[in-house]
Amino acid sequence: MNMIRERLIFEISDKGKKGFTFPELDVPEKKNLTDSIPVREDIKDFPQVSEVEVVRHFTRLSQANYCIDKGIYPLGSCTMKYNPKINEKVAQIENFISAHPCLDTKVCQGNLEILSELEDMLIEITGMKAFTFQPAAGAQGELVGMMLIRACLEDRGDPRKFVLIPDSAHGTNPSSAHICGYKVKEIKSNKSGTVDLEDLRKNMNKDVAAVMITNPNTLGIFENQIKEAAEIVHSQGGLVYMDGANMNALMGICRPGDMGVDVIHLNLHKTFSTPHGGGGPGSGPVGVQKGLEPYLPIPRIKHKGSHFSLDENYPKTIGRVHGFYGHFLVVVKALAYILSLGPDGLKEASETAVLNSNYIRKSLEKEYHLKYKAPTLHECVFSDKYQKKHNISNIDIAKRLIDLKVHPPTMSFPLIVHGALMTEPTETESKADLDLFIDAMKQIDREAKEDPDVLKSAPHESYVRRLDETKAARAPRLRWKP
Amino acid sequence: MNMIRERLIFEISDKGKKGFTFPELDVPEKKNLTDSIPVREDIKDFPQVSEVEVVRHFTRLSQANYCIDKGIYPLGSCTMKYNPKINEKVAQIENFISAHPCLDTKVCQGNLEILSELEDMLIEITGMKAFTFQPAAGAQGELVGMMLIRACLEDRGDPRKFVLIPDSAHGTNPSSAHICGYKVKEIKSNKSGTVDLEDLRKNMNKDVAAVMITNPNTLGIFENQIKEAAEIVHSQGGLVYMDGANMNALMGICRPGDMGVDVIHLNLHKTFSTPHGGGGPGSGPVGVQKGLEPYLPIPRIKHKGSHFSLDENYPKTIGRVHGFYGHFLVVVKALAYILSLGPDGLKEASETAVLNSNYIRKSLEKEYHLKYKAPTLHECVFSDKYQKKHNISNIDIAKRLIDLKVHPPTMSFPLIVHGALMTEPTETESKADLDLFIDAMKQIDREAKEDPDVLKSAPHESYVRRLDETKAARAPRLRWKP
Amino acid sequence: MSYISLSQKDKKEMLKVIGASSPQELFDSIPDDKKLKRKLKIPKAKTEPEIMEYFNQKAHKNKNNEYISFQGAGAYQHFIPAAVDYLSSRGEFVSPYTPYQAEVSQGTLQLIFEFQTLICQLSGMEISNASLYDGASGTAEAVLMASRINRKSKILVPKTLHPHYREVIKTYTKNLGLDIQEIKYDDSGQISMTELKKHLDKETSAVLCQSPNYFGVIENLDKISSLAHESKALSIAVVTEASSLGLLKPPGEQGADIVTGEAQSFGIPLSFGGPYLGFMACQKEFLRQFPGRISGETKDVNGNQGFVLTLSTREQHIRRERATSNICTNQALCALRATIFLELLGKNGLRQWSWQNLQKANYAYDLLKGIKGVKSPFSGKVYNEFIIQTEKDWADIEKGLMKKKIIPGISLEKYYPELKKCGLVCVTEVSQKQDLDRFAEQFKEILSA
Amino acid sequence: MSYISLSQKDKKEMLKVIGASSPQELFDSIPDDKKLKRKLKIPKAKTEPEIMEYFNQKAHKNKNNEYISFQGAGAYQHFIPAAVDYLSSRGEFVSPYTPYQAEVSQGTLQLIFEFQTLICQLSGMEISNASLYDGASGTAEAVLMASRINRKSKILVPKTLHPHYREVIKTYTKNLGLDIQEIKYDDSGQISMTELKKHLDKETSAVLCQSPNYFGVIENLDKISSLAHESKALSIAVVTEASSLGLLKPPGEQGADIVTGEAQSFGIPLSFGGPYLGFMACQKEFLRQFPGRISGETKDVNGNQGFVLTLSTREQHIRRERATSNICTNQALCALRATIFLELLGKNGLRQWSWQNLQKANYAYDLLKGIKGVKSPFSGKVYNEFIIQTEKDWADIEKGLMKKKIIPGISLEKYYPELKKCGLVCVTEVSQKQDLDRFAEQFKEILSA
Ligand SMILES: Cc1ncc(COP(=O)(O)O)c(C=O)c1O
Ligand SMILES: Cc1ncc(COP(=O)(O)O)c(C=O)c1O
Repeated sequence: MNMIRERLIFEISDKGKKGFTFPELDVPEKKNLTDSIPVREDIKDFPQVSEVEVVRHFTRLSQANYCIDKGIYPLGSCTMKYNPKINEKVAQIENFISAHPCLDTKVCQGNLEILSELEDMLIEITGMKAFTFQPAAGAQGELVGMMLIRACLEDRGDPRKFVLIPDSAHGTNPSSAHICGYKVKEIKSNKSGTVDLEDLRKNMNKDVAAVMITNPNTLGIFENQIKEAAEIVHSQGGLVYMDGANMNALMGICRPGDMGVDVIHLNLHKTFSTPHGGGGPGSGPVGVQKGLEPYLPIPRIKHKGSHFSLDENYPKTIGRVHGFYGHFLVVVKALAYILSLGPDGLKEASETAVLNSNYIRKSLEKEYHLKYKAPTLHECVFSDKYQKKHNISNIDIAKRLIDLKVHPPTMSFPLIVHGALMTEPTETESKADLDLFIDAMKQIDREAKEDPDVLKSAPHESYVRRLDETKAARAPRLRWKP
Repeated sequence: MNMIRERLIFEISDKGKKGFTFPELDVPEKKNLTDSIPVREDIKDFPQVSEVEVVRHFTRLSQANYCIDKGIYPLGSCTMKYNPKINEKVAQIENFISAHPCLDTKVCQGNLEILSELEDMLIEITGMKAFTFQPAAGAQGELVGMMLIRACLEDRGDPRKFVLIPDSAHGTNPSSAHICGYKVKEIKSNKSGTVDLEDLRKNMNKDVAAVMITNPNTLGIFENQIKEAAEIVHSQGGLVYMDGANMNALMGICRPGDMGVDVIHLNLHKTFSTPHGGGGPGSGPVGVQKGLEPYLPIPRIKHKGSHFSLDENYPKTIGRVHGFYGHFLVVVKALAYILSLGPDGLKEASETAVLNSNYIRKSLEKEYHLKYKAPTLHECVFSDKYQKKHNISNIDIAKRLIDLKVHPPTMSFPLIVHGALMTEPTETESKADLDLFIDAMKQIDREAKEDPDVLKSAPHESYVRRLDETKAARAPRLRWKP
Repeated sequence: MSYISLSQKDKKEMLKVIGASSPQELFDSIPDDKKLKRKLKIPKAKTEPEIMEYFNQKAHKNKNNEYISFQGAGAYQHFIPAAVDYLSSRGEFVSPYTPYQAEVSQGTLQLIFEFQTLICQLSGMEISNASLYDGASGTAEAVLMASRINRKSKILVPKTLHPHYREVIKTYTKNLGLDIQEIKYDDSGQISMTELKKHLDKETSAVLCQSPNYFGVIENLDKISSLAHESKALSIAVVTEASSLGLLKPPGEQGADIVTGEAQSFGIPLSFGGPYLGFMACQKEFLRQFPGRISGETKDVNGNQGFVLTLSTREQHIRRERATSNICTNQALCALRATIFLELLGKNGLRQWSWQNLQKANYAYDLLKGIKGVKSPFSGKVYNEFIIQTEKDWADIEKGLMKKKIIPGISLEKYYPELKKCGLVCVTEVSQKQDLDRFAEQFKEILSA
Repeated sequence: MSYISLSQKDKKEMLKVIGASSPQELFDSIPDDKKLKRKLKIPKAKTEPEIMEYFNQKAHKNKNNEYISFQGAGAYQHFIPAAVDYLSSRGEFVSPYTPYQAEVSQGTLQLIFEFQTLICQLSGMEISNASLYDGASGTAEAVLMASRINRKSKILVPKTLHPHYREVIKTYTKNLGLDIQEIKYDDSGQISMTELKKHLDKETSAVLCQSPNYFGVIENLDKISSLAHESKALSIAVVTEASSLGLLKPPGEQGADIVTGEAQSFGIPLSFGGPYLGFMACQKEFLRQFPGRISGETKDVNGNQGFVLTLSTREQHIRRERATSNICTNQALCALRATIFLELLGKNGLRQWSWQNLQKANYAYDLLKGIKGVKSPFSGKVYNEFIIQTEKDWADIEKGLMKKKIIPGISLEKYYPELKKCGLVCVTEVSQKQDLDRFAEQFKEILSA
C-alpha cells in the first residue's frame, strides 16, 4: 500500500477549527489581571484543527512506524523485548497517575512501597547494596555513577583525573565521564573481543578514578576476566563501573555485585521490559556497593516496619539529578515485570535471549562475517565485510531489511567492528520471527552478489524511500514555517 | 508498502506456547467432580500462542482495516461520523463495566438514571412519548416496532395482514415485517423519489397494518408529504412506522413525532456517534406515541423523584427481546454525545451533514448521474450510468476508490437506482477530506474514459487485490481446518 | 464540544460551490410547517471535562464496587486480560463499518473467520456465524431456524432454560404461529425425561436444552438429542456460560443440530447487561437456513488468500423479506474480544479456566450445603452455579449479606414460585478461597440470627 | 507469567542448529565461579490477575483520591483530553526505539518535528530539540550549554528558581569548575535587580530567570535579559509551568538566548513526579552547542518529504566525550502527549486555558488574602501560583485542612527558612469555584480556631 504522505498539522490548520474546549470560566473574570504583565500576541500559525483531524493525523502517523508490536526488532544493545500489556495497565491506575510528587508521605505509602520493593529486587538481581531511581535513562545513570565515584574518591582525598573506557563501549560512556569532569582514556580490546588486561594494567594508575566496563560487552561477549580487571583497578584505588545495559543476558545467572563491580546502572527500558516509546521515557537506576551508599542522590526511601518515608539526611549525597524521584511510572512497570516472571522466569528469559541470539548467529555465520569468534550471549555483531566485496555496506543491508519487513540491527557501534550489524533478538521472539529475519539476511546476501542494485536503492516498499541524511544536516530545517 | 499476508492464528500455534495463565487453584482440588458428567477431549488444533504473538497478530490485522479514524468513510445510510474518544472513555468507567445486570436497583441507580435520561432526550429530539433500549440494533428495533404495532392492532381486534414498504427501503424493513408475521407489499416511488401517494392510497386498506417509511428516505430526499401519507394510513386504521436511520439530517430541524409517525427506531450507532465496531454492537431504541406505550418491552425504567426502579408491570407488553436491557454501554456513549453537543450542536451537526453532502453532490453532478433531481439532505445517490458507457460499473468505481485512499459509497441499495453509489459524508469531515473524495471520483471518471482497465483491475494498492466473491459462495470455506 | 471540521472559510466556499447562501437554505425541501420552531429542550452543550465529571458522578451513584458478588444467571464475572482491552480498543477495529468492502476490511474479516473457527472447535460444529445480538435472541433465532428447516411448529422449551431466554422466544414466535410448550424439570434439576417424552411427537420441530442449565446443573444433552432425533425433531443446545465449553463435551458431540448461546464470558465485561455476544453454530446441512453474517475464505486476482462476507443470498439486503433473519449490524467488536480472549488463553488456559470454575463453585456449594439450615433442592452435578434452599426468605438473606457487602446471588422466587426460599449462586475463577470462606461464614451467621 | 514464544519443539530444533545440548551450555563462557549457584530470592512468578490485584492494593494504600489538592511547585494538575491517552497508548508509538531507521520511523520523526515547531512557537525561538529528561536536568543542560558557548564560568541563579532545579544545577556543575551564585529576591517576590547588578560582570556566563517563578510571580525577563546582554552574559529563561506560555510574552521576545523547562503541564499526568518532559529551545546561532536529539526535514530519493534525526555530530554516539550532552534515550512518548495535547487545544484553547489558570488562581488569591490573619508577603503579579503567609504554622494549617480532605499547597519553610509560615498555593483550571470557596472557608475556620 503506497501511503499518502501525512501532511504536517500546520498545513491543515484553519482559523476557528477546534479540537477541545474548556468549561466556561466560573469565577468573576478580571480583565485587568494582565495590566502590568507582559502578555503575548496571538501565536501566529499555531494549529487550529478538529478532534477528528488530530485523531486521524496520529493514527496515520502511528502506522508509519515499525514497532515491537508489529514484528521482530533485533536492534543490538537495545533489548527490544515485548512490553507486556498488563504493565501498561497497572501504570494507569488512577491513584498512581494522579499522585502529586509533593504529597505528604502518609498519603502516598503505596508509591513509596513500590519504589522500595523494586530497589530490593534489583539489589537481589545484581548483588549490589542500594539503588537510586532518580536517573531518567541509562546515560543519566552513567553520569550519576561517575558522580558517585568522584564523590567517594574526593572524600578519600583526590577525585583523580582519568576514566578508562574500552574501545568497544557505547558513546554515552565517554560522554558521561566527561560531563563528570574526567578525561577519558581508551582501553583496547584484545583479539577475543574482551578488555585487554595488559592494556588496562598499563593505563591503570593513581590518576585513574575508574574503569567503565560493559558486561556482557557490546560484542555480546562475557568479560570473563572482569574479576581480574576489577582487582587491577581496585589495587590502585580505583573503582569499577559497570554499564548494565546488557543485563538481559545475566538475570539469575550471575551478579555484577559478586564480580567486583562497585557501581552499576540498569536500563529498566531494556532488561525489564518497559517500553522505549520511540525514544523514551526510560529509567536508569544506579546500584552501588555499601561504601558508595552515602553519596546516592536524595531523597531516599526508608522504612520502619511497614511505614515508608523520604529521607534527605545524607550529608555526603551528590544531590539531586531529577526534579523529583525519577520515572515513577516506569518503575511500576518494571516491578510488574519482575513480579510476573519471578526467579525462574527471569532466568528463563536470559537463557532464551541467549538461545535466540545464538540461533541467529549460527544460522548466519556462513553468510556474514563475525570479527570475533568468541562465544556470545544475548547478541552478536556481524559485519558487512563479505558483502563489501560487492560494494554493499551495512546501511544497504539495513535498508533492504526494511523491505523484507524486519527491523535492521544496530549499525552505529561498536566502533571496533567496521560495518557492524549488531543483532539482539531478545527472548520474546518466536522461531518463526527469528527465521523471518534469518531468511531475509540470507536473501540479502544472495542479492549482494546477484542484484546489488536492489540493495543500494532500498528500501523500496516503505512509507518513504531512502532519506537524504546529508541534506538534512547541511541545510537544517528543524521546524515548520509557513 | 506491500504487506505480508497475516497468517491465521492456528497456523502459528504450537504445543505448549502460552498467552495467559490463571493463578493456581486455591481450593482443594476434587478430581472426581467430573466423574459422571460428559467431559470433552482435548480440543484438537485449538490455538497455543504467546501474548506477543497475539498482540502482533491483532495489531497487524487492525492495520489491514480502513476506518473512520483513518479517513473519510462516505458509506451511504451508515452515517459514518467520527466517534469521539471521550465517549469511549466514559463507557469504560469501572462501575459501569463491572455492573451485573441483576444488581439490586439500590446498587445501580446511576445506570438507571443514564437510561432514563437518554430516554428523555430522545423523546425531546424525536417528539415521541417513550423509548425502549432493548433492541440491540436497527433491525431489531424495526422488529420491535412491528411487534408493537401488531400488539396494538390485535388489542383493537385485528392484527391485520400487510405492511406497505416503499421500493427504496433498506432490506431490513421487509425482513423485519416478515418476521413479525406480516406480508410485505411494495409501494412505488414517484419521479421525485418520494413515496407515491397515489400508490399508497391504492394499496392502503383495512388489511394493512402499517406503512414503514424512511425519512429522509434512502435517496437522501425528505418525504415532504409524510403528514399526508400518515393521514392516508391513519384514516384506514393503520399505523406509521418510521425507520429513523437517517435522523442525522433532522436533529433540531424537525421531529418525526410532529409528523404523524407512531413508531420509530433510531440507530445510536449512526446518528449518535457510537462506533460501528466493524459490524456492531449497535443500539436501536424504539420510540412510540402514547397509544403504543403499554406494549413496550419490559422491564421499563420508572422514577419517583430521584429514585429509579425497574418496572415489569405492563400486562400488555410484547415481552422481552433482549436478555437484559439492551446495550447499556452504547447508551452511555450516545448520552455523552448528546450532552456534548447540546441543542445547538445537534442542529449544527445536522446542518453540516447536509452542507457536506450537498457540496459533494454539486461537485460531482457533472461527472456522475443522479437519477433523482430533487433536493437531498444528508446523502445523495449517484449511479454509474455515465461510466457504464465505458463498461465501468459501480463496483469498479468502488474498488478504484480504495486505491485512492477513500472508502467507497454504499452500493447494495436503494434497489431503485441501478448501479447506485449512495454517498453520505457526515458532518465531521473536513473540506480537505471531502475534496479528497471528490477529486478521486473525478479522476475515476476520467479513467473510465481514458484507462478503463485500471478500474476493472482495481484495487491495486491494497492489502489484497480484488477478491473473488463468487468462489467464496460457491465452495464455502467458513472455518479453518488443518 | 462539537465535532465539526469546517472553518468559517470552508463553509463559505462550500456554500458558494453549492450556490446557497446558508446551510439553512438546504433544508428548503422540508415544508416549513413541519419544522421545529424552537430549540431542543436538552441541556446546553458540555465540554469534555464536564462530561467526564457528569459520568463519574453517575458511576458514583452505583455502589457495585463496594460488594463482592455471586450473581451469574446468564451474565458472568470473569477475569479479562489487559491485552483484550488494549487490542479491542484500537480505532481500526472500533471505527469501521461492517466489512462490505472486503479489500479494506481484511482485519475484521479474518478475525471473524478465526472467531467462527473457534466457535466451531468449542461447539463441535461445522458452521458458525459472525455473531448474533445475545444469547436470548440467538436462541429465538435458533427456534425460527429449526422451524424453517423442518416446517414444523411445536417447540419444546425446558423450564431449566434461562427464564429471559424463554420470554424472548415467546416474544419472537408469538406472531408466527409457533406452539411453545414448556417441559418441567425433575429432582435432579434436569429436564424431566418423562415430561419430555410426553410432549415429544412427530409435530415437534425442536427440543431446546441449556447445559449447564439455569440451575447450574449439567443436562444429559446426549440423551435429549437422541430422543429428539427419534421424533425427527431437531436438538438445539443452548449455552449461557460459555466457559463451560472448555470442559464439557461439545454439544456437537452430543447430538445437537444447532448450538447457540451467550459468549459474554469470553472477555466481555458485565456492562449492566450489554453489549454481549450471541453465537450460533450448526451442522453443515443446515447452512442455507442459517442466520447472520458469515466470513468465508477466497482468493484475490493474484491467487492470494483473502476473506469476504459470503452466502449473503440468505440475508436481508439481497433476499429482503425472504431472508433467514433480519439481522444486519451484529456484535463484531464483542466477537473480536472473544477471539482475542480465547487465543490468549489457548488450549491449556481454557481448560485451566473451566476447571477452576468447576472446582471453586463446587467448593462453595459444599461449604454452603454444610451449613445448618441450607439444603440443595437438586441432586444434579453442577458446573459454576448452583441452587441452595434455606430456612429464611432469600430476600432476608440478601439483605443481611448486603450489609456485609456481599451479594449472595439471585432469588428464584420470581420465575420459579414453586422453588421457595431458593437462590442461584455463581462462583467463578475470580473468587478467592478467602472470599468463599467469608461468604459461607456470613451466610451461616445470618441463618442462625 | 512468562513472555517466551518458543515451544519445546522450537527450542530443540534451535539447539540442534546451534549444536548445543541445552541453553545452559551457551553460558559456558561465564567462569563457573562467577555464576550464581542459587535461585534469586524474589517472590515466585505471579499471574496477570495476581499482578492486577497486587498493584490495586498498592494504589489503595495511596489516599490521594480522597483529597482535593492545591499543590503545584513544578508539577501541575491539568485536564487531559481522552484523545491524548488513546492516541499515545497505541503500540506503534509506545513500542519502537529511538527512530534510528528513519524510513520505518516517520511517525515518530514527524511528531517530533511538530513538537519542535510547537515549542518554538510557544517559546519564540528558532530551534528546539526532541526533549530532555525534565525541567530540572534541562536547566542544568542549559547552564552547561551557556558555558560552552561563551567559555565563562560564573552562573547567576536566582533564589526564585525552583529549589530542586537549583540543586540539580549544583549536582551537574559541581565537578566542572562552574561558579554558581545565588541572587536574592525583593519585596515583589521577583529577582532583586540591585542584587543582580551587583553580581553581574564580564565573567558571568549566564543569568537564569524562571517566570512565573517559584513564588508564582511573573518576572521581568525582558529587563533581566537586557542586563545580562550588557555584560555579554547569556539569558536563560526557565519555565516550570508551561501553561503560562499561552498567555505570557514568549521568552524569545524578552531577550532570552536559551529557553528551557518542564512541559509536564501539556497532557502529562502528575505520576508521582515522572516521567515528565524537559524541553529546550534556543536561538539559531547556538545550534552547534545545543544538546539532545533533533528531527530535521529532508527528502527521499524520489524527492518526497521525510524526516531524520539530524545534526548528530553533536551527539555522544558520534562525538563521544566531546558531545554536547550525554543524553541518548529522552522523553519521546511524553513529547508525543504534549504534541497531541497542544494540537487539540489549538490556538484558542491554549489561550482559554492559560486565561482560566490566571483567573482562577487570582480569584483564590484574593479570597485567601481577604481572610483575617492571611497576608501576601509579595506584591508581584502572579499567574497560577502564589504565596500566602498566615499567623499559624503551615504544618498546622495543612493538618487541619487535610482533615477536611484538602491539601492546601506546599510549605516554604524547608527551602526558604526566612519565609516563615508561608505556603505556596497552586490553582489551575481543574478547580471549580465551589472548591475554591470551600477551600477559603475551611482555611478561615482553621485560622480562627
Ligand atoms: C551499552 C549501552 N549503554 C548505555 C546506553 C544508554 O542508555 P540510555 O539510552 O537509556 O540513556 C545504551 C543505550 O542505547 C547502551 O546500549
Ligand atoms: C435505512 C436503514 N435502516 C435500517 C438499518 C438496519 O440497522 P442495523 O444495521 O443497526 O440493524 C440500516 C443499516 O444499515 C439502514 O441503513
